[in-house]
Amino acid sequence: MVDLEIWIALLLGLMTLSAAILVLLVKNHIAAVAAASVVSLGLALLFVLMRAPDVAMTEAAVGAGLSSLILALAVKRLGLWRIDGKTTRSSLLVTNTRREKDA
Amino acid sequence: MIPGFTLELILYSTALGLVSIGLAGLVLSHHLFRIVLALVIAEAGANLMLVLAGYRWDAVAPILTTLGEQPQMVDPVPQAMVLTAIVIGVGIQALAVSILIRIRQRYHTLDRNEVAELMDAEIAATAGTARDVSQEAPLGERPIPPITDDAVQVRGGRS
Amino acid sequence: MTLNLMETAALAILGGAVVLSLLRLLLGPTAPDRVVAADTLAVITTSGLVVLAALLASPLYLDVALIYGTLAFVGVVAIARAIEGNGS
Amino acid sequence: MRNLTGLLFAGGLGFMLLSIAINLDFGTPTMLIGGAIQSNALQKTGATNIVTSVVLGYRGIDTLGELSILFAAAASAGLILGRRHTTAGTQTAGGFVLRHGGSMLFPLLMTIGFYIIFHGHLSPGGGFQGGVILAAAFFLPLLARPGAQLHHGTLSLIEGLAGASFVLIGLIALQQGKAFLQPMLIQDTLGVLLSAGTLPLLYLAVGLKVGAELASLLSHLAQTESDA
Repeated sequence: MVDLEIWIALLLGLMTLSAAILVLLVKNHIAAVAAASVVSLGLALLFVLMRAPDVAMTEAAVGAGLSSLILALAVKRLGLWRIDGKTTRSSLLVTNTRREKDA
Repeated sequence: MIPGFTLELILYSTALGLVSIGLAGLVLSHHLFRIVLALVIAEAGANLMLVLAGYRWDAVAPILTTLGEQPQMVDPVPQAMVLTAIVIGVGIQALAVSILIRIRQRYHTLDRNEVAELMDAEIAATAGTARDVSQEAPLGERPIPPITDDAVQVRGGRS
Repeated sequence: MTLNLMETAALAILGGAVVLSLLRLLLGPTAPDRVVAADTLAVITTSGLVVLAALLASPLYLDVALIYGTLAFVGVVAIARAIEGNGS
Repeated sequence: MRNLTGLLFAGGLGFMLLSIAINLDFGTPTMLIGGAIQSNALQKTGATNIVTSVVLGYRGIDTLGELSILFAAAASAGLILGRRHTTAGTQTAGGFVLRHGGSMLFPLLMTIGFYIIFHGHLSPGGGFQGGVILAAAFFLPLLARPGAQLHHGTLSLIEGLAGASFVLIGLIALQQGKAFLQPMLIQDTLGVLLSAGTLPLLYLAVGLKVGAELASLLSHLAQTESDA
């Protein structure tokens, strides 16, 4: 049982860490928000593995529902859904080249 | 299984990695929204570390299912703390997002350096002084100038 | 503790599914690809929580799966509305 | 230069935490307080969920502090965003599936939210989680129909009443000669829905307060004017 838990934790930890790195590296902000929700997903599974069902439930409710709700609303309100990460200063220029650079 | 390669080590390095990644993003990012996301990651790592502090490898969840003889349970105190910390974290996150919306409305940019520069220029214009060109060589002593009429208007007017 | 055939198969299938969707999340060329990968991971996680509850032999963890399954829908809908754009 | 300093800082912090970790023994905490709480919680508070008895019984005044922090965050976010709302109808309405799926999911989410709140002392869950679910339930119609409005007056009324009743339950305990927010245990059978004295009432207050605060915060965020 303990061996099995180690393998599960290894997979989940790698998933969480790679999603966390992706949050910082990906250009598109919506993809970053999706990766942040994946981070909290991995955390909820890890909390279940650590015998903390209360904390896992809070993390599931907040991370999956409310946090991505707030961040998605923010992306929409800030107009970031069409802007690449680096070129924040002129959204007009980016709108034209968005077809190629969209990622 | 390799000796020393335990569940606690994996969990601890995950928490450590999350905190380090969050802090690195906090210092390295140039976009304010990305900084908020980095803050969320660092907070998640800190929560994981707190719950790990109360973890026992041979225990069950801190909920009684039978009366009488109880099996060994994990520590409930860190879990109770993390429970409220997560909910407060989402409140803080919403506050940060609303501040970002205000910054965007006023300065029309979210780049960290540009916002700082615009803010500096605005403060200098309001106070009626010249701006500091660099942090290393400030302009020297500046007497506080009398507040002129147009400065008052600048202060009260644009919103 | 030894696993029976069903548990081994469930764990193997879930592990493979997690790895495949994680690859799509990391590689996915466009933003909608990554969002769909995150949604798929949420569904896999819901079933993974149920399998963990069976492995840990405690029905307490099933509530977590219930909450996750219902609220992941709300979060993904919000992200999809943001992708849809033209909100201003 | 600045990037190098930042990386150095993050790496140094990681190394420091790692070197601390070598000297710690995770997995076998001594649990002085936790052990004492575990052996006494059932007699003192009557809740089978020990985390609930810690949150509301042993650390009730802390929970009051956390509620006030959440209130301060929500109030200042509303203050920053202001009252300038966008005009209705500028956003596209949701499609058929989203509108009807949202309407069908609303009663389900309400049921789950109140289930989680009322069973907080028996199974995992409680006011904080249930409140988050209630807020999501009330926000789902706004996501589908952008013109819809939540009534802010009602939300503030619910929030204020819930906060006041939390303090009031604590004061009643004080009036009966106990400590502030000390759980009043009514002798009844363990493990049924109506047990654990005042703890379910406290969790109901927490759930309503958290739900109303987060729902008003979300609708503020959704309706603020965007000039992007």
